[in-house]
Amino acid sequence: MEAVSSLARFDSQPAVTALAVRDLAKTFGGARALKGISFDIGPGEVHGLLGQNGCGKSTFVKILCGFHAPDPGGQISLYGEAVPLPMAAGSFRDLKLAFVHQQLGLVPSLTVLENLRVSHVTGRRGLINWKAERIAASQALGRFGIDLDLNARLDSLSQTQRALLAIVRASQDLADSQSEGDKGGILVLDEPTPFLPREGVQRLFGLVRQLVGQGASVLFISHDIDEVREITDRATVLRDGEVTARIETAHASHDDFIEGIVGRRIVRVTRPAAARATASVKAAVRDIAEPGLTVPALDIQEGEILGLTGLIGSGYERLPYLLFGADRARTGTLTFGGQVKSLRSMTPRQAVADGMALLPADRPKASGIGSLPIVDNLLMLDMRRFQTRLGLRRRAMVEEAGKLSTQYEVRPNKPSQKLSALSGGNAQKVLLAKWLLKRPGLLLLDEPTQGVDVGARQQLFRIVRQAATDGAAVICASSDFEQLAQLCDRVLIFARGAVAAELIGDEITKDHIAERCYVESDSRPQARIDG
Amino acid sequence: DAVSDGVARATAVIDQYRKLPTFVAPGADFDIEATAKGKTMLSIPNTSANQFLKGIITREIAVGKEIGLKVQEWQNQGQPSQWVQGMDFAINNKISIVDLISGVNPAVVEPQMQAAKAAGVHVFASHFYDPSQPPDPLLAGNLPVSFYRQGWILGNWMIYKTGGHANAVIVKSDEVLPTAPLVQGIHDALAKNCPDCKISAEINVGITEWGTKIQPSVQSALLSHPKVNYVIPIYDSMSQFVVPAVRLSGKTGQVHIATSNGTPFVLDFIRNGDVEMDIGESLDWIARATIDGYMRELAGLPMPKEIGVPYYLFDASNVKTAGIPASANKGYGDDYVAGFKKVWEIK
Amino acid sequence: MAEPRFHLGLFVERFALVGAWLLTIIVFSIVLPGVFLTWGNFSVLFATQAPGAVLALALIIPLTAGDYDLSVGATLTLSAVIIGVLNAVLQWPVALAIPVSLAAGLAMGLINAFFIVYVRIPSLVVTLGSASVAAGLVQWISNSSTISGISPALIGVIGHRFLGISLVFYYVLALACIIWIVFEYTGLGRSILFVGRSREVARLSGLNVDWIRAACLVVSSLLAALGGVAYAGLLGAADPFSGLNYLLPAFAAAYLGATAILPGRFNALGALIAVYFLATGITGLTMLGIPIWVTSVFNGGALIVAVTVSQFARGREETDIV
Amino acid sequence: MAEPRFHLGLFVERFALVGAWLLTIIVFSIVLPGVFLTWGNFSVLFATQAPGAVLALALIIPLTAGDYDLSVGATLTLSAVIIGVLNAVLQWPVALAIPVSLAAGLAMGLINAFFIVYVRIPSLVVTLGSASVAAGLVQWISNSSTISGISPALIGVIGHRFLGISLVFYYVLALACIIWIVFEYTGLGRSILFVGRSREVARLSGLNVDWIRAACLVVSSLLAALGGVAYAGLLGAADPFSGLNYLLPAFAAAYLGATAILPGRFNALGALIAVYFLATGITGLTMLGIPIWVTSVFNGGALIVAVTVSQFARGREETDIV
Ligand SMILES: Nc1ncnc2c1ncn2[C@@H]1O[C@H](COP(=O)(O)OP(=O)(O)OP(=O)(O)O)[C@@H](O)[C@H]1O
Ligand SMILES: Nc1ncnc2c1ncn2[C@@H]1O[C@H](COP(=O)(O)OP(=O)(O)OP(=O)(O)O)[C@@H](O)[C@H]1O
Ligand SMILES: [Mg+2]
Ligand SMILES: [Mg+2]
Repeated sequence: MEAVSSLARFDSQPAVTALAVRDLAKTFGGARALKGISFDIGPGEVHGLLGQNGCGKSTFVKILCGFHAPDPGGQISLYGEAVPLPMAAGSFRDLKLAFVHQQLGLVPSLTVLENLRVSHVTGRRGLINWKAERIAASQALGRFGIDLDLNARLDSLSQTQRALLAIVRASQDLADSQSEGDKGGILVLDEPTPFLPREGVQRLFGLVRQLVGQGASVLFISHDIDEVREITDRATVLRDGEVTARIETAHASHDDFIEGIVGRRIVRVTRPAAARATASVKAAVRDIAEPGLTVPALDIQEGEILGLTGLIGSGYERLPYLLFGADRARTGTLTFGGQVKSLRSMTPRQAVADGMALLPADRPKASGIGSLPIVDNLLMLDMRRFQTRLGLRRRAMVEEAGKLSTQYEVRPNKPSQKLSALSGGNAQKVLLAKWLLKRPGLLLLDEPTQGVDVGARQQLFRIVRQAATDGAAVICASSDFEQLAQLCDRVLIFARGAVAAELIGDEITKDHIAERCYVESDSRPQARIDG
Repeated sequence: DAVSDGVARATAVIDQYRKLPTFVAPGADFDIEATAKGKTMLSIPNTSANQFLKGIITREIAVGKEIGLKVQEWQNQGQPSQWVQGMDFAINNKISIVDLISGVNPAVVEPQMQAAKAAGVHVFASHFYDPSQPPDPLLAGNLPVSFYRQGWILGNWMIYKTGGHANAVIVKSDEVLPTAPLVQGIHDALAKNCPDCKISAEINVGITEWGTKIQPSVQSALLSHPKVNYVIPIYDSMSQFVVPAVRLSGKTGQVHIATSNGTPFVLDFIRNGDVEMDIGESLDWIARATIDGYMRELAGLPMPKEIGVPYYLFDASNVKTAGIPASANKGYGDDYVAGFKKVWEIK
Repeated sequence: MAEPRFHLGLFVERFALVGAWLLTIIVFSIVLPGVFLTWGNFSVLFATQAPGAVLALALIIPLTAGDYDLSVGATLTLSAVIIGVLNAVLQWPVALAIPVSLAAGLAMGLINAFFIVYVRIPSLVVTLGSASVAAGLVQWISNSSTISGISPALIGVIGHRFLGISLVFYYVLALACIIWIVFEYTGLGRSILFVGRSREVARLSGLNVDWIRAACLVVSSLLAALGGVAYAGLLGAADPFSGLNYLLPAFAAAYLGATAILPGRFNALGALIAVYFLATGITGLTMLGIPIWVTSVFNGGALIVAVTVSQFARGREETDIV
Repeated sequence: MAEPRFHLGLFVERFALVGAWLLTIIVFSIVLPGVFLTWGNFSVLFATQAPGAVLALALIIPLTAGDYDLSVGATLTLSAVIIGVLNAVLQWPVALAIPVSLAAGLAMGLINAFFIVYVRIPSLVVTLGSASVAAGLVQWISNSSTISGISPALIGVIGHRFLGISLVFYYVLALACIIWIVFEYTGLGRSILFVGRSREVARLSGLNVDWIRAACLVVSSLLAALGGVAYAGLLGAADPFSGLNYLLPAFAAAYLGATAILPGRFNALGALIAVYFLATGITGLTMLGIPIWVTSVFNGGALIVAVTVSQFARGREETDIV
C-alpha cells in the first residue's frame, strides 16, 4: 500500500528521478542525526550534499549502503522503485550503487588486490581465479594511471593512494553492476577529496563527467565550495539533520553557498601582511637524505606558518612524521629549543617532551581513540594538570573538556560521549584541540582541516594562527591549496622528493600554488597521475 | 629351576585372591547405633569426579542411614582450596567426623587439621595410607590399606600368566601417596619370583594430564620396546587411555593390561576383552569398614590396624558376576553385610 | 606490475615450521635408530593426533572471522560422550547416535552465535561460559566416568587402516584441504577474512557480518562435534575430561600454523603441520624415556621458538593476528 | 554541559552484578537457614578465594593494556611450589624463600615481555607457551607431588584471622583498591588504557608504549607470584596443579567484572565482586550437596547471564573489550 501511494507521489513529478528520498530520519540513542530529509537526484545529475560537520551527510550515505537502519517511516526510491528499508546487506550492488566512504572503507591489513576486488571476490559463487582478479585489478588501476604493487599491504600506502584506490574501486564496481545498454546507477562520494592533490581531483571530476555522460548519477559530498561549484548541477544543504536549502549551482555564487551552509556570512582569516623580519629561527632542519626525500636545509621562524605541498609522490607529506620521530629517519638533524637532535634517534616521546606536536592525517588509526570518551582524547596529553595528590580530578576534566568543545565548536558538546560518535569533522576539531592545549613550540600538521566544514575551518585557522602569534612555528602539510593560501606565510612546493619552489607573502594564492605544482613536476618525465 | 619355582610361588599368590572373599570381624561386637546417635560425618573426596570415591561415599550415605549417622559429601573439583573450605565448613557447623576418603592428603590442609583438632572435630583418613607409611599426627584415626599388596598381586599376575617372562611398562602417578608402595610391590614380586622378568619403562603422569599424556606415552613406549608384553596402569581409571594406545600401536593380542581398583567401566573393558585383569575391592565393603572403624574410635574401642577389605581378582572367567554393565558392589558375595550387622549388634 | 619473485625472508618465513619439523624428525631418527623413523610409529602418530588436528582446524575458522571459540574442547567431549551413552549404554545404533551428537554440536554453535553476535558479548566470555556449561552436562550424562563398549562399526569407520594409517587421518587431511580451498579460493573464505580484519569495513562493503560470524561459530562447533565422533571411534570409548586437554594444544597449533605457509593468516595447512610438528617432538622425547615434564617444556618452548624464528624472518613486524 | 543525571539503564548496568550477588546470598540464606549466612562461612569464602582474586586482579592489568596473560596460573603454581621446595624441603627460612619465588615471577614477566613486546609475538601465543614451560618446570621441581610442611610463620602472616577473616583477604582488598586508584585516578592508569585502546595513538602522543606494555606484563606476573605466596600460606602446602584451575575462573571474573561498576572497562572492583559472586554461588550449591556438575553449569551460566543482563541494559551495544 505504501509503495503505491509513494509511487503516485513520484509520478506526479515531471521526469523520473534516479534517487528519491522522502522523510528519511535516523536516531542514535535519543539524538536525531537526520530529522526527515527529502530530496531527489535526476538521472545524469551530479548532486551535491552539503552542510556543516555533523549535519548528517555520512549518516545518509550509511543508510543508503545498508549500514545503518533508518527510523521507520522514511522512503528511498531508485528509478521509481521503492527500496525496502532497512536495506539487506550487499543489496546496494544489485541496485547499482557504489560508494566511496568518508573513511574510505578499506582494510589496512589486507593487500591492495584484496581491497580492490572485495566485491567481486566475496560475491563469487565458484572458485576464485586469482590470476584473472590480478589482471582485472591491474587494468582498473592502469586506466587511472596508478601504479601500485598489488601484493602491498594497504597500510603501506599513503592516504592519497588509499583515496585513489577507493575511487577506482567504486567506479569499477559501478561499471560492473551496469549491464550493456543500461548505464544508470549512482556513485556516492563522501568527501573523497581531502587527500587528493589538485590533479587527482581533476581526474576524479573527469571520471564523474564520463559517468554522467553515460547516464549515471553522482552524489558528491565535500566541504570545498569551489569543487562543489565546479562539478555539481544542483545541491541540497543539510543543517542539524534537516534540509535547509536547495541550490541550483549555475545560479549561485561562492558566498551564496557559504551562506546556505553556515547560515551567515563568514569572516575569512587573513594572513598578516608579511612575516616579521625580526623573528628568530625557531626550528632548523638539516641534511635529510632519505630515499625519496631530500631536505638539505630548512628554517622555520618563530610565529611562522610554513606550508608544504606538491603532487602525489613528491614526498612532502613525510616530513612532519620524520621530524616527529613517528617514522624512522636515517639521516638529518633538527635544531629546536636550543638543541641539535639527530632524527635517527628521534622518538615521538622525545618530540612531545621537547614541545613538538603532530596531528596525523590518519585519524582513526593514528590520531584519535574512537572507543574512549571525548574528554580522554582531548586531555590525553594534559593529564598532569588534573593530577592532585589525591588523584585525577575527573569532574574538573569533564568541565574543562566542555569549555574547550565550545571554543572549538565541537557539536554535539558531550565530553563523556565516545569520540567515535562524533562526525568526521568534529572529531578532527577535538584532536587539533588536544595538541594545541600543549602550547607546542613546533606544531606539525598533516591535512589539519580534513573534513572540517567551511564555517568551523575559519575557526581552526584562527586558532592555529593564534598559536603562531603566541610564538609557535607551524608546519602544515596539505594538498588543499585554498587552505594553504589562507593560512600560510610561506609555502614550499615539492617535486620528486625535494623542495622545488618557495612562495612567500602575496605570491601565495590558490591558483599560484596549483600552477607551480604543475610547472615543477612537468619539468621532468611525468609521474604517476596523468592522463 | 628358579624360573618354575617362581612361577609356582606366583600361582599360589594368585589362587589366594581368586577365591570369593570372606568376612573377618574387625574387632569385638559393639552397639553402633548408640555410638552414631546425634553424630554427623562430612566426607571429603579427593575430587567428586572420581567414580571410585563417589561410589564409596554413596554407600557411606546409605550405611549411615542404616545406623543413624548423618553423612554428607563435600562436593569438589579436586582443588585444595575447596578441601580447605570443606574442613572449615565442618568446623563452623560442628560436624563430628571429617572423613578424608582415599585421596585428600591431611598434610595439604594442615592449618585446618589443627583448627579441627582444637574444635573437637575428629578427622579420619581411610583407604589412603599404606600400613608402612606414618599417618599425619593430627589425625584422630587412620584406616590404611595395603597398596603394596596390590602391587605384589599385579607383579605375580604377570609372572603367572607369562610363565616367568613378563616384560612390563608401568604407568603411575608419583604425586599420589599410595603409588610408591604399590610400585614397590610390583618390583618386589618380580625380584623375588621371576629372574627373567623385567620392567622396560615406568611412565609417570600427573593425574590432571592422564587424558593427554598417557596415550601417547604408552604408544611410544610400546613402539620403542617391541618385546613388552604387559602394560600395568596401576590405577584402573588410567586404562581407558592405555587400551586405545595398545590397539593403535597394533599390539592387540601381544600386550596385555592388568590393573587394580575394580572400577565398573574397567570391568566392562574386561568383558569386551580389552583388559585382562583388574584387582577389585567392594566399595560397599569399604564404606562399611570405614564407618565401622570410625565408630569404634568414637566408642573408645581400638581401631583395626588395616581397613580389612579383601582383594578379589576379576578376569574374563568371573567378570560377569559383577553385572552387565558392571556395578561397583556386585560380585563380592554378601556375607560381609550380614557379618557387619552382627558385629554392629543390629537386629 | 612486477611479478612476485623468490624472496629469501619470505621463503624462510613460510617454511620455517616445515623445516623445524623435518629437523625434529632427523634428530630423533639419529638418536633413536630403527625405532623412531618407522612406518608404525608415524602411522600411530598420524591417527592419534587426529582429534587434536580437527580441533585446531575448527578453531581457525572463527579465529579468521575474529572470534575466539574456547568451547571446542568441551564440544568435542560432549559429542564423544553422547555417542558413548547412546551407543554403548542405551544400545542405539551408531548411525542414530552420530546425528544426535552432531545436533549437540550444532546447538552449541547456535548458542555461542546467539550470545556473541546477537547479544554482542565478547566471544572469549561466551565460549568460556558455554564450555563450562557443556563440561557440566558432560559430567552429568556420563556420570563422570569413561563409557566404553562403543560399537565396532564406528571403530572400523574411524580406525580401519589404509596404507597402515587409520582412516581418520585421511578424513582430517581432506578436511584441511577443504578449509584451505574455501579460505583461499572462494568468495565465502575471503568474506570471512574481511569480516575478521575489519567488521566495519566488511559491513560497508555489503557483507552480512552477523551471518558470517554466526556461521563460522556454528561450523566450528560442528567440526568439534565431528572431532568427538573421531575421538570416540579412535578410542572405542568416551571419557569426560580429555577434550579439554586438547584445547590449549589446538590453540597453540592454530597460532603456530599462522606463522607458516601463509604467514600472518590462520591457515589450515599451517595448523595441520603445527599439530604434527608438536606431536612428533613429544613422541620422540617420550621414546627417549625423558620425564613427562620435559614434554610440557618442549610444547611451550617449541611454540615460542618457532614463532620467534618466523618473526625474525619478517623483521619483527607487528603481526595481524591477535 | 548538562550534569550527568541518574540514568536507570546505566545504573542497572553498573550494579547488575552486585544485585546478582545479593540475590544469590538471599536465596541460599533462605534455602540453608543458619548454615549459609554465617560469619564463619563467609570468612572462609573470603579467604579461600583470595588466590583466585589475586589472579583476576593480575589479569586485568595487561588486559587493560591490550595483552592477554594466560601464564598467570602457571606462575602462581611456580611461586607456590618454589616456596614449598625451599622452605619445606630444603628448610630455608620463609623470608628467603619468598624473594626467590617473587624473582621467579619477575623472570616469567620479563620473558613474556621480551617475546611479546620486543619480538612482537601475539601475547596469547607467548603466554600459552610460557605457561606450558612453567608447568613443566613445576612438575620437575615438585616431582609432580604436593609439598606440605610449609613454615607456620608464613601460615600466620597469611592465615592469621582479624575479625574472623584471614589476613590474606585484607591484602587482596588493599590490592584491589590500589589497582582501582591507579587505573582511575592516576595518569599512569590512563596511559595504560590509552595503550590498550590504540597503540599507535598512544605512541604518537609520546607514551612509551613498549615500556608500558612490558611493565604491565611484569606486574601481572609479579602479582601472580604473590598469589602463589598467598596460596602456599593459606594451605600450608603447595600442589603442582591447582594454579591452572584458577586460570579460567579468573579470566571469567575479569571479563564479568568488566560489565560492572565501570562497564566496558576491566576494573578491579568489578573483578573482585565477580570472583566472590561466582564463589558464593558455588559454595551454596556445595552446601546443598548438589552434584558437582551443577556447579560447572552454574559457573558458565552465571557468567553468560550476568553479562547478558548488562548488555541488554546498555541496549546491546558493541563492547570495547575483546
Ligand atoms: N554511531 C553513532 N552513534 C551516535 N551518534 C552518531 C553516530 N554516528 C554519527 N552520529 C551523530 O550523527 C550526527 C551526524 O553525523 P554524520 O557523520 O552524518 O555527519 P556528517 O554530516 O557526515 O559530518 P562531517 O562533515 O563532519 O563528516 C552527528 O551529530 C554525529 O555525532
Ligand atoms: N590473497 C592474495 N593476495 C594477493 N595475491 C594473491 C592472493 N592469492 C593469490 N594471489 C596471487 O595471484 C596469482 C595467481 O594465483 P594462483 O594461486 O591462482 O596461481 P596459479 O593459477 O596457480 O598460477 P601459476 O601456478 O601459473 O603461478 C599469484 O601471483 C598469487 O601470488
Ligand atoms: Mg561525514
Ligand atoms: Mg584536497
